[in-house]
Amino acid sequence: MLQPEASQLSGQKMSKRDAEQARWLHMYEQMLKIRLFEERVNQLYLTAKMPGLAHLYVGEEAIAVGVCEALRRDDYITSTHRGHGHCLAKGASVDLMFAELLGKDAGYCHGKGGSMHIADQDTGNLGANAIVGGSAGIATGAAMSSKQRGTDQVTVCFFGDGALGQGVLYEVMNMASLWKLPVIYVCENNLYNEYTHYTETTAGELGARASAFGILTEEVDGQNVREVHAIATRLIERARKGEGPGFMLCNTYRYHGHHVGDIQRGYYRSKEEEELWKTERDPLKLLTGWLTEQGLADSSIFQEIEQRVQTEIEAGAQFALDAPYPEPSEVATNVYA
Amino acid sequence: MLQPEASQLSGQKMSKRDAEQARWLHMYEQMLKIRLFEERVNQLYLTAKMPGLAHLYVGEEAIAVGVCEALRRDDYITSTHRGHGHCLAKGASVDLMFAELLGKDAGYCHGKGGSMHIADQDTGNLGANAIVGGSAGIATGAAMSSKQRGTDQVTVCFFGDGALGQGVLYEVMNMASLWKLPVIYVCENNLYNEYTHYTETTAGELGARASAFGILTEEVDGQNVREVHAIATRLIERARKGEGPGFMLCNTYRYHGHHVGDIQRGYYRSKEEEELWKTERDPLKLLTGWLTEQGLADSSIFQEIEQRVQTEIEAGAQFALDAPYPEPSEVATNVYA
Amino acid sequence: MSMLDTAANETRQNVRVITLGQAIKEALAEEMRRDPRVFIMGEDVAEAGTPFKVLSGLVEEFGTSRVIDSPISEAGITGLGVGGAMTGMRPIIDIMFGDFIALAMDQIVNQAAKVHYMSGGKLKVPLVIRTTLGATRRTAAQHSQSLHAWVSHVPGLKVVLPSTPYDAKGLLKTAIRDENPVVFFEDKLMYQLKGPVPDSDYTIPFGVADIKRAGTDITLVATSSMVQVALAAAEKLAELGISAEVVDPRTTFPLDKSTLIESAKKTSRAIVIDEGYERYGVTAEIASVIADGAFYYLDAPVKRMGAMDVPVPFSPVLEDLTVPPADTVMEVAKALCGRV
Amino acid sequence: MSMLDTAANETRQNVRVITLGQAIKEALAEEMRRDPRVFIMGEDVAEAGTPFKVLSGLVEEFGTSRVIDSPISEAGITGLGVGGAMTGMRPIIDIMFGDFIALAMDQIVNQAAKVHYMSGGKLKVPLVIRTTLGATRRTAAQHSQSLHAWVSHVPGLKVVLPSTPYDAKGLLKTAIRDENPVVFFEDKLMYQLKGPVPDSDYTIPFGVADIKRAGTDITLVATSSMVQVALAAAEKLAELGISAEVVDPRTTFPLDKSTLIESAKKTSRAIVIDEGYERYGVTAEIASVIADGAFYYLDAPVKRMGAMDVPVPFSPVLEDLTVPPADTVMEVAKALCGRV
Ligand SMILES: Cc1ncc(C[n+]2csc(CCOP(=O)(O)OP(=O)(O)O)c2C)c(N)n1
Ligand SMILES: Cc1ncc(C[n+]2csc(CCOP(=O)(O)OP(=O)(O)O)c2C)c(N)n1
Ligand SMILES: [Mg+2]
Ligand SMILES: [Mg+2]
Repeated sequence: MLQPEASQLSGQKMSKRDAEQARWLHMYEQMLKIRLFEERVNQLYLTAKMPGLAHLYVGEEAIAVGVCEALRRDDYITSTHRGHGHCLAKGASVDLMFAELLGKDAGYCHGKGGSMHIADQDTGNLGANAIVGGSAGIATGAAMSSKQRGTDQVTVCFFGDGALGQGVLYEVMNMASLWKLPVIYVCENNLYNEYTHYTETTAGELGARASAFGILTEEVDGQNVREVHAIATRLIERARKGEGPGFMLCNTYRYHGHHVGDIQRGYYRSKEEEELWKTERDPLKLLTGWLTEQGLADSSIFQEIEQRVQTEIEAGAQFALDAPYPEPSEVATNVYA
Repeated sequence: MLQPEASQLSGQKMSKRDAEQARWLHMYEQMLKIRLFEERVNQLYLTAKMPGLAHLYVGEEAIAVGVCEALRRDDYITSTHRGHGHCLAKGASVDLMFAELLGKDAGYCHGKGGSMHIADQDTGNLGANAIVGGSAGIATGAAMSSKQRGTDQVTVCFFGDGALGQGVLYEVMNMASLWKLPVIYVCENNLYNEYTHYTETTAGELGARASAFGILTEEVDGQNVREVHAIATRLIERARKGEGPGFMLCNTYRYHGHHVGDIQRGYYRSKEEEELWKTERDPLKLLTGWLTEQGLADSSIFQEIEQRVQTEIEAGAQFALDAPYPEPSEVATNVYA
Repeated sequence: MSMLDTAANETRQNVRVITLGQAIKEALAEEMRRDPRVFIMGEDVAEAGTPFKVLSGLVEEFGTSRVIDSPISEAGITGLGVGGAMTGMRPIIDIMFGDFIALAMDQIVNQAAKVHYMSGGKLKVPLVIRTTLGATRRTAAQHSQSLHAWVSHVPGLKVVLPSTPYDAKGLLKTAIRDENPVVFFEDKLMYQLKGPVPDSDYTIPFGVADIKRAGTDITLVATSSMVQVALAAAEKLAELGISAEVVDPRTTFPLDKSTLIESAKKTSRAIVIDEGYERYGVTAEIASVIADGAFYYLDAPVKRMGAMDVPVPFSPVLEDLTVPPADTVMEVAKALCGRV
Repeated sequence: MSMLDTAANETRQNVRVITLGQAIKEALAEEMRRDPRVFIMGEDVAEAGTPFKVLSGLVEEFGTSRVIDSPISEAGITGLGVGGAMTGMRPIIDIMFGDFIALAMDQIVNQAAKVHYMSGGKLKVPLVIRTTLGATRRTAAQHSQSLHAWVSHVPGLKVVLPSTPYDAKGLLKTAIRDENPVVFFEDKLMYQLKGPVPDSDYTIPFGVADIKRAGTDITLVATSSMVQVALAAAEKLAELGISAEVVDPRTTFPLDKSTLIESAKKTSRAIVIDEGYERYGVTAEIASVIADGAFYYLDAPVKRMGAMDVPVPFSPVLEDLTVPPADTVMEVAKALCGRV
């Protein structure tokens, strides 16, 4: 969804060029926010300030942002164990997310969910899910519900290449296609299921697994936010019109380990491979490069944005670090509604 | 596998034409055996001699026979709730099957399994399964086991169109393709999942669901035993050579209700549809027609076969009716090996 | 008919004798009329009305948009139910045979049961899963299990086991109006059981056991299909001068511990009867609750009678041995009461 | 070290102190060397050696044809395991987190557990499913459950819960050599627990409880992760002059009822401690077995201490409240012994 300032702009009679500029700068800011948020999470882990582990989204920012910017605030998403990027892209605020990651009462789930279970009704985030493929049913059910309630909301289901191993995904894609449900399946193929290359676990054509069910399927460069956004917009508006589900196969890469503790990666992937993606295929670099090329922005603008985001991240982290833990009595609340 | 008399024939230097004749007459006899067995089961139900229900295979005989005649005795099959045809086609004997259906101790499973759970190690039948799609894992695991043990056995997994709704099928097809396992998935599309037409439950192209995983997929006229046998032979020998799994989408029809108690079928399918299949697409008629046309057989031969089979069926049913029930103490045996 | 039941007064009027299956259908129809968010999804639920014919007629009144035939995808339809419940609908998912919940356990336990808690109370899952239990229908090991112990074990779920047409209607309405995931088990053989049911609207609160027969000498705690068995045993015991009290918890969670314990304190003897496998089953929880709560009042150990710990065999002569019959319950009760 | 253990004598020699994780790996390696039919399949079991690193090194010795990385398909790989076991192999299926057995329950319960019985004894399923249990690792509600009660409930399955490196090696070897499906639960936090383990070949029979500490005043029955908690509590109780006996059933099925009952008869008091959800959990079965079998010897009701009946919360301050600590066990024991 567009942020306030941007929507104002588009409200006024602004030149197409200004609108373009505003839109892509906003997406740049969103991607950078995810990048810096995750780097800060990693610090919190390394300094033993965060309980447990976290699965960082660094490198994949263009997918969450390109897709979520094509959604309305009242549209739904479901997310994964690698969910921070999806939450932020759908509009979650940095401070409440940090608070959740630290198990504080101020967090989105009062500290009960943590990194793998952040949910935020207000922005239509039905929750991250720690069961691989576990949210496919929820997302498809939410899409069915929008249709039943007569709204034109669309639901996006984010998942990784590993989720293609889970049978329930095929069960629900079948129903989504049968009943033309407004759901978009976004597969983030970052090449690995944990520590195993997807080619060792995934036979045949990935995209064919969705098109077999009669679902409109597109393969996408997941590092190019403009391509992601364009294709997402098309599939989402099509679904909104009742023309059925879509599937986006996004090729991408995670820069860090499977989780923050996965430091020694040599046995499953090479430094060269990591370097190649970081230098040649970085979603932020690709966007800044294009914006500069087009004369839509220059380094001063990027610096200004970076400072704004940096400040927000630092304030959010500090807020979370200072926030109190939940009361012990909270352990027994919210078991039943 | 070929029956004794037939294999003797093929043992001798017999003319190609005689071999053809022997082969197709044997398949006719096998199909007729299934047909008459099932009609007798229906009688046993109608005369309240059989406990519970049974799902009759009448109309689909060409698939079980065409496929199983392409298998060796030591090859494996897994079957479904509609499994009598598969068991007989793989070589099960009529008397022990009737005994199992009546819950007698002489039955294949000492009466503990019944109609939906007949298994017969000696003929490589790993068991009928009352969970739709429930044997897909077992079949694929048996194929993996053959490969691990270094045998060249092939496993055939029979299931209905309804099983395409079960996620586990996609999970195991993925592994079968990844590891080139010698398994053939045989989907018997008889147009209905119980009382619902498959088009109401199954989106997209059925065959594409298997080819998406890189599995060689063939659509087959399930009423034409010669076509079923030809395609099955090709896929099975290919799998035996280690060239990977196959998928056969067989179009067929069940003449009776979903189970013996399903008498009023008007609300889900028409008398006309039933009549059309029985008159135009009957697998037995199609084969006898062709044999006659080719001058490979005439009505006297068919009558002779029919009498032989009729006698076998009647003797088998009588054997089962006279056989004793298991001892009460049997209830607690075989829980653990 | 507990005084706690709502509309207990009106229900005094217009009471018909109908089957448990009809009571289920009536509850569904009334709730679907009352609340447009309620819908049913499952295999062969529409024109077929399920293989048990319990839903016959509903699709004619509510149409295929509210009585939805699904593919054979237990995990998938349960997942759709969870997502629908989280976003404003009140789905009722029909799982034909209780044995098939094994296919949907991740959706039921890791998703439905935990969403409310994991979200810190922000999201909720008002979902009903209707399924079945019970053996002796000659359908063998994969169509005869009573697996309610599994879901009773899991925080976040509520579990209902009606034993009469009256309870079935009132409890199902409560389940549909509950804000949490509820698993509702129906005994396949009891669908034809007849009993008095008001045609008016009433609900029965969860966590309130019902004394199906009052007695003083021994407590028979029985669930679902075993309530009729316990009542039959109580009848036989009466002939021997032993007064048995039959208590039906009606919900395994929430569990009405105090009523169970009070009855056992009064009679000082108890047997717990349930059709699930005995080992690590529902009888273990209830027996240990009573043995603890009534410890200083018990004259004999609490006995448990569940299904025999074997896969359910097909052969009738074997299958009938796996479920406790009234005679055996009577014998055990006699022995507990020191009669031989 | 029970006298029943095979090779109990040799095991007197060459005893090293190693971790439970190392003991597991040693058992697997020895069995794979002994029997070419044994293989391991699961997610990231090969080069990664599982996220817990328990299998590190096995693929180097046995190769990728016997230590097989699978897709993320818990139901599928379990199904393959069942089919392999039925046709001459002895598969060991690795289910990373116990919470994920929810995805494979149909394969475990409707297939693996029933094949032998349904086939009238003709087919068998020598399958081992290795999985984990235990909370307090800050991994929240979907990665912290202890769901062994589910499988303990099901006839046809055997269920193992090792609590020491010695038991882990001996019990895992027994599981691999068993002709039936066995579900083997490992506590994730105990992988680093150290203890004496013979480097020789030995097995520990199923259904034989082990007295981890002898005592006279109260019996603490504890499983898996809770054995260390019970031992710590016993230590504290000793300081108060209360002699606690710690009994570890080691397998929930087969269950060594007589050892549990005899201990309770001797001490006349018992507490059952298990990390599964308390409600309808393992503590219920064991408590009711003792309350029944030792009825006339008990001076106090049998108490149960399981995990709190809530989804496991992420926040450390909350999560730590959900599992019984030694101090609480000690307090409950003190109260049972009439000390306040
Ligand atoms: C059902 C299930 N099986 C296994 C796991 C353990 N696990 C967590 S993340 C992961 C890999 C997921 O890979 P992918 O879907 O590609 O997502 P990515 O981590 O690459 O973003 C696995 C196996 C799990 N959480 N859920
Ligand atoms: C997992 C599961 N869900 C539901 C059922 C109930 N059921 C038995 S047969 C059947 C229909 C199967 O249709 P199909 O696979 O096409 O086989 P057919 O009966 O047509 O041969 C259903 C839904 C079942 N046995 N297993
Ligand atoms: Mg990945
Ligand atoms: Mg069919």
